[in-house]
Amino acid sequence: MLQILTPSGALLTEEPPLSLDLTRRLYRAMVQARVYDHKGSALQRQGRLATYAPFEGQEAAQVGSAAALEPTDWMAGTYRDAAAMWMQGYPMELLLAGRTGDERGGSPPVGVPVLPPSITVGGHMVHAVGLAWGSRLRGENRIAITYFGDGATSEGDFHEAMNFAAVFEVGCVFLCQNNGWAISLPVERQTRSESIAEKAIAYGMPGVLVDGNDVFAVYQATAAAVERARAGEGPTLIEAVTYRIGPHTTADDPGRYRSTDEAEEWKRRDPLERVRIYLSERDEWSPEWQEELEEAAADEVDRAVTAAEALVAFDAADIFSGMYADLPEHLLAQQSEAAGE
Amino acid sequence: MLQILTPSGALLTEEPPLSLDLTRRLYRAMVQARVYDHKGSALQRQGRLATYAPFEGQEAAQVGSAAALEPTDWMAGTYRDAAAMWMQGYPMELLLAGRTGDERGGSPPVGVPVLPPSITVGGHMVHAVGLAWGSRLRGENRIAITYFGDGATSEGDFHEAMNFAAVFEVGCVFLCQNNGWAISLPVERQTRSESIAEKAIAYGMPGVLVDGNDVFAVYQATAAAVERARAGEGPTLIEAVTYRIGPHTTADDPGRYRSTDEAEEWKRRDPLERVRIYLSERDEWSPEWQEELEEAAADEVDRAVTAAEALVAFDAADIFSGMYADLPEHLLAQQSEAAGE
Amino acid sequence: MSVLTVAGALNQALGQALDKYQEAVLIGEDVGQTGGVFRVSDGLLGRFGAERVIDTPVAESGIVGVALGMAMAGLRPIVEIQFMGFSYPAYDQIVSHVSRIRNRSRHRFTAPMVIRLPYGGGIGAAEHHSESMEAVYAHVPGLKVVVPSTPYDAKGLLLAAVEDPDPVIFCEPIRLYRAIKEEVPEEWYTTPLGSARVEREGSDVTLISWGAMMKETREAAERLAAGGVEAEVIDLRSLVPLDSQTVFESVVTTGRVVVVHEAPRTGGFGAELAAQIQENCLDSLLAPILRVTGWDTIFPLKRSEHHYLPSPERIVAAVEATLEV
Amino acid sequence: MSVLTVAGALNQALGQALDKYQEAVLIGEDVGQTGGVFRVSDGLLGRFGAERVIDTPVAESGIVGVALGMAMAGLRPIVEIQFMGFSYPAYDQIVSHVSRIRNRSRHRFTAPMVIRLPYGGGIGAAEHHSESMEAVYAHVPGLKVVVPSTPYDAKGLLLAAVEDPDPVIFCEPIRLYRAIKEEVPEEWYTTPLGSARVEREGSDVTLISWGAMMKETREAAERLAAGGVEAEVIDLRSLVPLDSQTVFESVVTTGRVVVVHEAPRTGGFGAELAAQIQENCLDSLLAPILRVTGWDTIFPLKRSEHHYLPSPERIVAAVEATLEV
Ligand SMILES: Cc1ncc(C[n+]2csc(CCOP(=O)(O)OP(=O)(O)O)c2C)c(N)n1
Ligand SMILES: Cc1ncc(C[n+]2csc(CCOP(=O)(O)OP(=O)(O)O)c2C)c(N)n1
Ligand SMILES: [Mg+2]
Ligand SMILES: [Mg+2]
Repeated sequence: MLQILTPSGALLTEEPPLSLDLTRRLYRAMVQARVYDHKGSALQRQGRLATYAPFEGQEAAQVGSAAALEPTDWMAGTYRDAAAMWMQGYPMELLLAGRTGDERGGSPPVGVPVLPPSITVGGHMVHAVGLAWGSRLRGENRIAITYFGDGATSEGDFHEAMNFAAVFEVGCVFLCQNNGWAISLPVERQTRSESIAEKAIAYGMPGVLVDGNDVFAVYQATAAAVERARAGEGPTLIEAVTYRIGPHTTADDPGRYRSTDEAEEWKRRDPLERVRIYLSERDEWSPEWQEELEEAAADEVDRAVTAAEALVAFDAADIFSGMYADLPEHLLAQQSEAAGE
Repeated sequence: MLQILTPSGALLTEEPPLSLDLTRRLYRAMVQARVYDHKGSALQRQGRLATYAPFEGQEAAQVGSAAALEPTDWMAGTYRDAAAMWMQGYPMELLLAGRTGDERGGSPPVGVPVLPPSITVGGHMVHAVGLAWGSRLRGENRIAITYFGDGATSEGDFHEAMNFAAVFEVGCVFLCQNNGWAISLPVERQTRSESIAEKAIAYGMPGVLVDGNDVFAVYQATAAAVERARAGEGPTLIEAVTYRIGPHTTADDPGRYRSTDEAEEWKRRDPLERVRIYLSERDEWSPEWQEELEEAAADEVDRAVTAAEALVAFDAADIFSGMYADLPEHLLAQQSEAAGE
Repeated sequence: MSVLTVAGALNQALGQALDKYQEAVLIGEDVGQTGGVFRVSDGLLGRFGAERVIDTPVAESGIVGVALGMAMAGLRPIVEIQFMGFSYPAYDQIVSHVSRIRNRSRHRFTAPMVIRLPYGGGIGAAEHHSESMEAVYAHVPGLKVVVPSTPYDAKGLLLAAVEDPDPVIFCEPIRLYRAIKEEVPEEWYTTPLGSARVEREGSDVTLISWGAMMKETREAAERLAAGGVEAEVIDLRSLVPLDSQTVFESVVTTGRVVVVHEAPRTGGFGAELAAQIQENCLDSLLAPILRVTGWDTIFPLKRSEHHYLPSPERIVAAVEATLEV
Repeated sequence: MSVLTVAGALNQALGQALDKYQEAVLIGEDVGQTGGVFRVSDGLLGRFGAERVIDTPVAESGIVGVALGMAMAGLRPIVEIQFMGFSYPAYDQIVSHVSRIRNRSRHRFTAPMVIRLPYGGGIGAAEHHSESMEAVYAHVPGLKVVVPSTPYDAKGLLLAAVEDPDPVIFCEPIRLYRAIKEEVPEEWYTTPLGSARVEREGSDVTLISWGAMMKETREAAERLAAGGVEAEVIDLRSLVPLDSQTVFESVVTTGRVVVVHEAPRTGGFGAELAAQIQENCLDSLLAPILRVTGWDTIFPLKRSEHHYLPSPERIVAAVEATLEV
């Protein structure tokens, strides 16, 4: 398992893979993610968001991997991948709008190469393969990354996506956040393979196992996979080993299936803390800076929440208007009927 | 790749894995298969069978593996697995009846633990897993074997079947006949894995690569997998490397996608010939015996064809009567309507 | 007798089915340890153990296909797919194999299994969690399709489905899981598949619905009664087999029909009802049969659900339209 | 102009589509090297190369899902699934993603793609090779569903489907691939999706059908004419969008309707037609709308196909029944 920065902040390589500057930027992004995540659960409790899927503990896996992309690279992630998505340009307010139950949350601005979060488990990986392949056929220099969980590896579509990507040497990076659980099923009962990374062998594809809580390791592994993809050498599977500290969603009660010890144990491998120590030891972190970051992060989330909540609710006609480029007659008639005309 | 008997009939182990007696029986079964197969294509040309899927070249893979089973073990194979199926008790006349386009071909006698041949690619492997698992829950000492092709390994259902079997340690043997082709797609473009056997790693399952034209090797590998399954130690994937000498079906024209050289090359690795040499060198084969076998085989096929063709065609009411245990009213009404009542 | 919700009645029925049939198993994602995302199988893992209450990997096609294999081996699997919207990955197994193995093998192998599909909207869920696609199962020969709307029927229909020798698609209205309570007998009883229930008698118009939409239909009937219009309300309970007789008998008396369903209109099961009614009762029809349905759109997210779901108002308006003819 | 079969017209259309749209690709099992199991894409690999005519592994969900990704990246994929019966493994991709990506992203990502499904029985094929399940696609909001029955329309509708900015399920009647020939213009032309074709005028009864069943319907109309009954014959060509207007106009004149389809009766698209016709033309109906359809059974194997497929005799008998009312 690739590890570069230990939980106690020690560097295992001679040279760090990232400049201090970039390290600070990624740390900032992880703080942003942590603040967003806590706020998400809080807003759900207040009834302002529908069910929310927390990702505390997975910040490094998302931030480290997304940081290795070019701005035009495609991304297809899940309901739990907010940080990766906004790093690739998906506006935070749209992610929140989606969670308030507004379709406009699925519509990033033109130029943002990120699909709306996948709600079905497993179905979006084939799309990422098609996006990268399609761009290659168009002569564009774009690769794709797709995020998914340990549970998703059991779906048939995972298999078909991996196989297509390998057979056609598609520039697609498969980034599995193995967070230990798929709702109540632990990964040991999801699969008997030694690791998820090892599943790559079945497709003749490189598989890389990384400490998913080590932003350096995740960045380095992803950068290598992205380079390989961009060079036309085909796909890579990366397994980022991490842990879902919170419940599956705000509707879930982890007490039914796991002990709190487990989460406590994983909190000692926190992805933020090790970077904090690393920066701090190099005089690049201070309590004041931390406060500054947290405040800025909270402001950003507040701004996004305000923007999301400012969206005027759809009227009845709007639920029709996204259905086709041109509404056929029967839908126009239903639209009038719905609008009470 | 496990090989015990070379194409020229040389034994690579000190002791043969099978007695001479059993070897003679398996040779007889392979002759039966070859005769059946040629007859199948001929009957189709005469318009007496619907499309027929030849399996010349794959006799050892089917006969060697089926020989390793107990009579109560479950079997779920495909349209190309006639020899395996009748070895496990499926009456030859029913396989032929199916090919004449008669539903009764799908209905083996009670006690024959063989599903009707799967026509969809990939869908039946999960059934084999369920059969073995179900029997285990019922306390029966039965395992299952499922036959499928190289093409089927690309379907999502292959993945799900393998994963379920591994996770729940189901006594299921996955026997892939890699015959080089899925209609017009060569196996090199079906997958990028080094072998199909290697795909087992993705499920934490043993994977075994055998010379599929070597009946000794196939028998030995299957016997080991069956033993493992029966001992409750879980599933095994076996890749039997072989070749489809004929067309995909009688409707197919292989000239469109492969050279005849390839088939000629494979004919030199014929599964029957090497056993013939082996037996002959031990004075267990003679031209007279060969003639006897071929005649008996032809008689058996003729008998089966006669029986299949003797089935009186369904009348209209019969196409309803297989639908439910008790036909609901709307079907009874339709049945009368169809019968012109 | 105890007073139970739909979820409670289903839980009791599942327990009794596992009790009575040693060969019954419950299989699905998160059905064991957590008791299912809707807690419908709460407590069953503890009572029956992990051999019979099986938490599976996330693979719907595998779940259904493996359960079919179990059924052919002599078990009586009860499958839970977490939401109807996640049954589509299993559509091939259901349509190509579950519904066909009996006919394919001329009764030699059968599929005595139940596939439970929580369905329908109105709980502000994410996309794919609010599907009402019962029609794409009702069109498949070899299946039965059942939809309870009350705690009493939920138990009776589920036990009948478990007893049934053929595969049953069992649609559970999510919105009603805990919305209503009623007395449910402790003992084993079955509600026959293929018998509709006339929930309310009336002679002015026939309202036909099933599942979650029974609530709105019932409410509409009450409002109509307040205005002096007596609606007969039929809860189909089972789409396949369909109790056409009960429907026709009502239509012959009322001459006016409104069908209510949550599914999109085009090709919804309401079309089948209209087709059968006009074929059998044309002379009795005083007005066209109207359909009050979900629109031919994707089921909207939380903020717009109310624009989609048929409301008592829409039902009343449709009835008034048929009365004007 | 050349005289072409349906297969020939489709082949020409595919070639022209790949010619005109640099972003068009053809993707499926055996579509390249062999030209497809029905040879509909014969010669296209040679003309357009393996980058644009793509032979895939055996994985229908993957084919459709990857094609959707390509579509979102700006391509215009034309997918071939070998037989409609093998589209069910891709049902989830079609229903959950292809049909929805436009609405999910409010037009930001779209699926301008065609999914070609050879369908229908009558060629003595094995199980799963004779499906007519167009209704399970017609019920899915966001899709269009098209079924040509002649060489001319096959080309025109396919080119319209390729031009269409939304996903089109394109059902190709296997039995008619080589059964009829007619003159087909060389140049690019489109037949608008959502316009039915009145193939024969008549005032006594309206016969409505589509795809393969047009052959039997046409034959029935001829036999009826011989007996002095003038049937108006409508080829729907497109189920979604549906040209209801053309249907209603005919029904208003004839007052009698027989719908013919090969799919099972319950929940088939004939039900939707009956529902719409009675809703809009009840006063004009002189007799119940009858449906002549496949039975609610599995499509039988070769020896029994004739028991299942609607025949001209059954259509004529239904017409006679409506005339007796
Ligand atoms: C096709 C499908 N099946 C089931 C579900 C219900 N479901 C939502 S999340 C989830 C678990 C996914 O686990 P994993 O892939 O590990 O991702 P994580 O939630 O841990 O991030 C399940 C079963 C779904 N959304 N889609
Ligand atoms: C689900 C499905 N997709 C496609 C087909 C059409 N088809 C029939 S056989 C075949 C190739 C299968 O190849 P393989 O698994 O290698 O088996 P083989 O025919 O070589 O024995 C295909 C694509 C099918 N029957 N079922
Ligand atoms: Mg997980
Ligand atoms: Mg093969």
